[in-house]
Amino acid sequence: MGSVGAKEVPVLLSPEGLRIDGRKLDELRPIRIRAGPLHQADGSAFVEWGANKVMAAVYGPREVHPRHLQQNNKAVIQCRYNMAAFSVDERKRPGLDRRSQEISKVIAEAFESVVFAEEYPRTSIDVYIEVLQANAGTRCAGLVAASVALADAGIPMADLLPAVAVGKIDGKIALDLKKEEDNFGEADLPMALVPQSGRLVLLQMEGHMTPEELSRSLDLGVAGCKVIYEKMKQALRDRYATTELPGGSA
Amino acid sequence: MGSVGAKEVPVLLSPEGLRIDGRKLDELRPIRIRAGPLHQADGSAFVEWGANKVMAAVYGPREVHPRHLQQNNKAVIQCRYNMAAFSVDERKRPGLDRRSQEISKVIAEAFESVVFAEEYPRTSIDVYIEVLQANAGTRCAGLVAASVALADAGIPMADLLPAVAVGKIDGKIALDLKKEEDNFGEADLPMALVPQSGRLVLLQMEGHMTPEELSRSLDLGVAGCKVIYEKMKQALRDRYATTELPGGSA
Amino acid sequence: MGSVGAKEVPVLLSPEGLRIDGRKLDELRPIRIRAGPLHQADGSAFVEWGANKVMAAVYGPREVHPRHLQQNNKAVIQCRYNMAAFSVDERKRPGLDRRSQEISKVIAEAFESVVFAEEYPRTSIDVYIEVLQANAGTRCAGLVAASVALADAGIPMADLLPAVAVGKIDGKIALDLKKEEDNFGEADLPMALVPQSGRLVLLQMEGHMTPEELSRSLDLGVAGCKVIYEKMKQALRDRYATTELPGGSA
Amino acid sequence: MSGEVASELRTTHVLDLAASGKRLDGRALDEYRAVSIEPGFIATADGSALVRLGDTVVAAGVKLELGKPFPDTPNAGVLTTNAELVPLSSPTFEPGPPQPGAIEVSRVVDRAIRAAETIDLARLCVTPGEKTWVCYVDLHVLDHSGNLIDAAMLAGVSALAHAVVPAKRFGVAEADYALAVGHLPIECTFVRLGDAIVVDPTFDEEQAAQGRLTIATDELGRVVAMQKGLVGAFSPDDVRSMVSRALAHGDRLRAAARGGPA
Amino acid sequence: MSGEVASELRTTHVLDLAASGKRLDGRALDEYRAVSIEPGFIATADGSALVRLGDTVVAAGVKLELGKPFPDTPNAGVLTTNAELVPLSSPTFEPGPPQPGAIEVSRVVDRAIRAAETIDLARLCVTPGEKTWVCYVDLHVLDHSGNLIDAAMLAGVSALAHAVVPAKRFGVAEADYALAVGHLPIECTFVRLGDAIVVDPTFDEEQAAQGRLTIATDELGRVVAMQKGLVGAFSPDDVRSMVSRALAHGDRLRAAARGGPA
Amino acid sequence: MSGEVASELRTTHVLDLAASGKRLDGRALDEYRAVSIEPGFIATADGSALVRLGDTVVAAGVKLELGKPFPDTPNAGVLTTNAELVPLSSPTFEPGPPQPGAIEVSRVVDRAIRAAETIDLARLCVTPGEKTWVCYVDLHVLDHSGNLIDAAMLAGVSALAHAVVPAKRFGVAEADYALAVGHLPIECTFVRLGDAIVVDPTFDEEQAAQGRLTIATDELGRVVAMQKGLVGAFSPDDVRSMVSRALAHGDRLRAAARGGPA
Repeated sequence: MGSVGAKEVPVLLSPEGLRIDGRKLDELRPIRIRAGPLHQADGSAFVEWGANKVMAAVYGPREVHPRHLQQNNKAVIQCRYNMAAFSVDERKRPGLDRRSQEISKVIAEAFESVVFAEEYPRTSIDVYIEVLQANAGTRCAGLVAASVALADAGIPMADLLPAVAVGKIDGKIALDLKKEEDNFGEADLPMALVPQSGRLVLLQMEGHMTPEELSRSLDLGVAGCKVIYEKMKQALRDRYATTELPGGSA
Repeated sequence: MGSVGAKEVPVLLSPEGLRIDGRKLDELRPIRIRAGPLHQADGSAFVEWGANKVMAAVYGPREVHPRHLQQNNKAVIQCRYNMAAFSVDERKRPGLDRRSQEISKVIAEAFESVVFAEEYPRTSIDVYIEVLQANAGTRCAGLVAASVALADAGIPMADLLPAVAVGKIDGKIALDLKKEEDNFGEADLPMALVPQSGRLVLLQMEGHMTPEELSRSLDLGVAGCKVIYEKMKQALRDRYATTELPGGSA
Repeated sequence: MGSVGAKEVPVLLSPEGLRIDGRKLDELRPIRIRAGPLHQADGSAFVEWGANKVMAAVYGPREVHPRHLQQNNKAVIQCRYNMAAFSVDERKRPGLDRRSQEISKVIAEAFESVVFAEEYPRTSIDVYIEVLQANAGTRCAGLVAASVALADAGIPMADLLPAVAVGKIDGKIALDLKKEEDNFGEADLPMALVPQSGRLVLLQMEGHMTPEELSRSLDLGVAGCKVIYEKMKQALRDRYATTELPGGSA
Repeated sequence: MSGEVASELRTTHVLDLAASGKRLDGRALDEYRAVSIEPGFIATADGSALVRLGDTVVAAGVKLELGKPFPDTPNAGVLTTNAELVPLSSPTFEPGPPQPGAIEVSRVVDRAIRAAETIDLARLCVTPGEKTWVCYVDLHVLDHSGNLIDAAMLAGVSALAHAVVPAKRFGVAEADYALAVGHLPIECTFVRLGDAIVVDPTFDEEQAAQGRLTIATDELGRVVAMQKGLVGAFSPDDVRSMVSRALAHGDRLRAAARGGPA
Repeated sequence: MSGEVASELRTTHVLDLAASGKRLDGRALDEYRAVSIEPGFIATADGSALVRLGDTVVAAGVKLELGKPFPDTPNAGVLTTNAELVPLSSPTFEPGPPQPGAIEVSRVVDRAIRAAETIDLARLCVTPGEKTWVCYVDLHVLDHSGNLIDAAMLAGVSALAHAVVPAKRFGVAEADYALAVGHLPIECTFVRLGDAIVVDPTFDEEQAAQGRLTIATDELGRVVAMQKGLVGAFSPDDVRSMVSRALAHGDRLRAAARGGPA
Repeated sequence: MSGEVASELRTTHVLDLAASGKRLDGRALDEYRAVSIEPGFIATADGSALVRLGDTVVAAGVKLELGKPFPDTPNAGVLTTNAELVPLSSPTFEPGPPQPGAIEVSRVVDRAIRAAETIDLARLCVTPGEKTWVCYVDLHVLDHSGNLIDAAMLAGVSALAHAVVPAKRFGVAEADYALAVGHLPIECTFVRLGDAIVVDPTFDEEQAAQGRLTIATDELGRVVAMQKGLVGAFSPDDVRSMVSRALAHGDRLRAAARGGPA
């Protein structure tokens, strides 16, 4: 969303209706997903999505730490979304700021909605997301990475969780905003879908949209999630063919 | 106490011996006490005292948190005196500063002196005081509110704890200072009384007083506490007639 | 090591090869060690070494706090090296900075290498070092003080741990740098020795040395440690003749 | 009966009721609790309000102070929203640094205020790059009986709508003046209880909920912020339906926040 | 024998002794422990003292640095008092952020210094609104054998009474000069043990105490600060009696802090 | 089989192998794992590298920002090294403030960069006493399979060797330019396994180790930093022997960090 008093707003849509990187309104940025790049984690995934680079790892089911969070009838799912100091233009102070804590919370709640947590009472399933390079849409990239990492760790889930943000630029609804579109656009609406039920487990929005625009945004996002879903499944299939490290052939 | 280098000292006593708000030296500010305004707490009270607004709540006896504070032979009494960011002229950073921590400590010790804690071993009785609007005397208003909240929660105690501050302005001993009197006065002496024993369980002082002035201050404060004691008992009697919310008819 | 852009470098070695305080290159500063100056601690020692004043205390074996650090097969050794706010020229903010945390870690590891920790499973041996006045070499002074305090507390150890730093000033290897030598010298190499085995349990270095200089530094440091070792043993022997407080006859 | 068992029984009861279109407190599924707003409750604040939403009570205080603009927005004022879920207000809150729940409340309210452009940040600037008003919106929860976000939002916009810029006290104008406020966003929160979706949940309904959705709308009929919370899921059609319901509730509540009758 | 049982037996013993006018260490009820003060103990401080009160040991260091005055007191210097109850000094202290006990010690000492106007803050100001001396009084407890407040107060005022303003080093004067100090406040602490009220409690007496009262007096015979602590209560007459005792002890201890014999 | 027992068996196995000159992964005692360095991995950083040391992965990012020099070094730039041992990278790391292990990595790397004078801090100064470049070296551990210090050092110097000063973006020059780097320090870490001393330990070897020594050397063949860690001891002769081995490994690794083949 446009910061008041910030630099001049760039042209976000060409006369031909193309975006600053040449995409059409309903076009995703290129996405590459690799499952299992890390050796210490029980499951992991690396996602390059446009100019985002996001690593996720899963540990567990394991002992709950701190102990008083332990639940007798199910596993607790703890999520930590963190941005590396060098992942953004102006260096970010290390540690979780309020934004990261909010995102960690909604991502944890999204996964609690699909993980079969009652199969592992008194344990913790820890989901870690590290944003190494950020260019709008990192929470969705993090969800996608963490979802593949959970599957890589063998955690039973109702479904994978594809995620994407829909936004509004120059008055048009557009899929998968990149940084300049996010900074100078009029709305941003990230969502995560359970493909088999068609329901959303993460949904946030900021900006302004008419109810009709919002309705179309939901449809566009759901369609985008389905494309990403296929890439996630392919990454898990490829897992058994390659164990390359992140950036190996990037 | 006067801050060095601060603004000019106002006239605190008129030629007729009246204070800036027209009170006599031994006169209290108006006090309204309501017992039980909150629904979640086990006991609560709201005190409007001059321009102070203070809410208190009590939870417990309940599990001790953190666990290692648990005592085998009695309840622990934990107190948290906190000022809302908007309760003072210059916005206060949220969270407990050193002053709040000291006040929390002396208030907790005051209540430990009258609560029959040995009746509830291995539990915690948690006393929370929130200052919403401050105008000198908030620790005494907090004690009064917390004391009524403890009674409202049904916690057995030897007695209620009325409290008031005595001060010195223009060389005279005066009851219940308001903000300007506190800022530009020569001494401040808050106390809390156990009416049935005539003993003090909270006593602090800052400024300068001769031993004779201090002696008179103790007597004046004890007399003030007795007036407040009656208002506290009345508030508890009224509890069963009304369950109105704070500010309801303010 | 010289700070870039700092004040002018003083002359550290006279034409006769003497140092700013008149010492020869292989000469230690005066050292006084007193065992057992404190009453609350299970063991304690006070070391005045040149212009350093360092107090150490040992508590334990006792309950482990926080509990989750407890080990079933041995005592944990926890070390806290702390500098008093007034111990350095520019007032230090109270609390452990990163340097103090690193030093606490390497000192704890040094003592873990000699204490017979398996004799006290499920307990903690807590080593506290307070630097009251600092003048280069405080980690070595702290190690010496803590080592005597451990012996004073009756903790079984393979050996005492004498420690000293070797440095390089004006291109020469020198024993036991004082502050100006440390600030404007070319290298600093603190070490702690197990005299009976001739092995080092603490070794750090910063600056630049050729391998040959480093080799000579190790020999010089080991020789220095042996001198200090004798003073440590003497302090423990004197323990039974005096129980004076720190600074008592300083 | 342990607290855990009692809580499970209550959850079952809440869900059973909802299945037959009923609620514990007798409300209809799309009925909001009674709202009362007391502006000016805090005399030490530059703007304030005490909001009661059923048994939920939130105090909001606005403070304006002079400070420096951010380097990257030299012509804009600064807005800071903070929510304190103090342990006085609920047995479930603990003392200590802000918990994720408190952070979520403050961020969701903050987003709505920014997106609705309630405050024209450019007008807060006194000297570009040098001096600006910093506007603090502090939300202090006193009684947590459910639906904190809506109550906090109402308290926040009411406090802003009645705030006075202390320009005289800070020596930058001859007289204080009312803070200019634009659109007032209103949050409207729903939870799923089985197949039912109910508005303005109580604490017990939140405990039983299978998903929560908060929708902020402005007086132009636009959606300005959303936040899904808790474990659970909503279909796009669920969302569309809640958006229309949120718009209706928003109009009524906005009038109350501006000063009219709720 | 567990630590808890041992501690209870000791408490009973302390109370029994007090009932017959006796104390564990043989002192009379109104007898202070031996005090020794070593000024200048810390060469890196601008003023310092090591104080021993029986087995209790506290080091104080004063540091003076240039800084900015507070906006609301542009003509005044800044005084900051801080107490560190480091875990080296007692088995009951834990590492970590300052505990309430440490905060209480620093605040009670600080209040007495301010109320007695030991330091004329106006004289610390170098350029109004711009530059002032900031005076740090750091109290470092080394051995906690009871009555920390009195020991810390003595260490603090002794360090101040011997402090030198490093004006030359900071380039604001040709030469350093002694810090001007006015009245020296002295704290005197009592605890109730049954019906007896004893002065200068040891650690064991504090554990057994049924109330603690600290009274700070200055050399004009005025009370400048008080602090009741611990569980327990005092009658107004108790307080009056302790005030006269505190004045007597104060005179003797103040001479020691100034540099005379204790 | 509990984790503790498995770990003990692995330790025994590692030590048995070492006694016969062998290692779990088949390396010789003085053999370093394969190293790969990918400079420019992070486009948002001014300099960056992804380093793989066997299965250990560390990302480093260099950021340059304008700031104020320290008062006591008005002509010098500022260098800040920070290591994040995030819980993603190892089951043994916990969320929260930096642990001693992370602090040790950052301080040891920082010391080597300073002692080797990799960056000429004087050249970072823009206006003495006013404005200087602040150089942040952030080390982000992604996979902790042993020997973090060496991997972090390699990532850090590679990122520095490829860093660009964003002078145009910050408006202090017409164009960006490459950061000038001098000597590149290389850390080389050894652990004792019984009588054997092995280079570049894996995680399992670190668990089994009886002492660790890290030696940083520069291209002039000098030792610029050392750090002994873990429980265990080394004789002076052990140290001398490791120094020569570290010099040899350093030459090879330095070429890789500069951009040549590892």
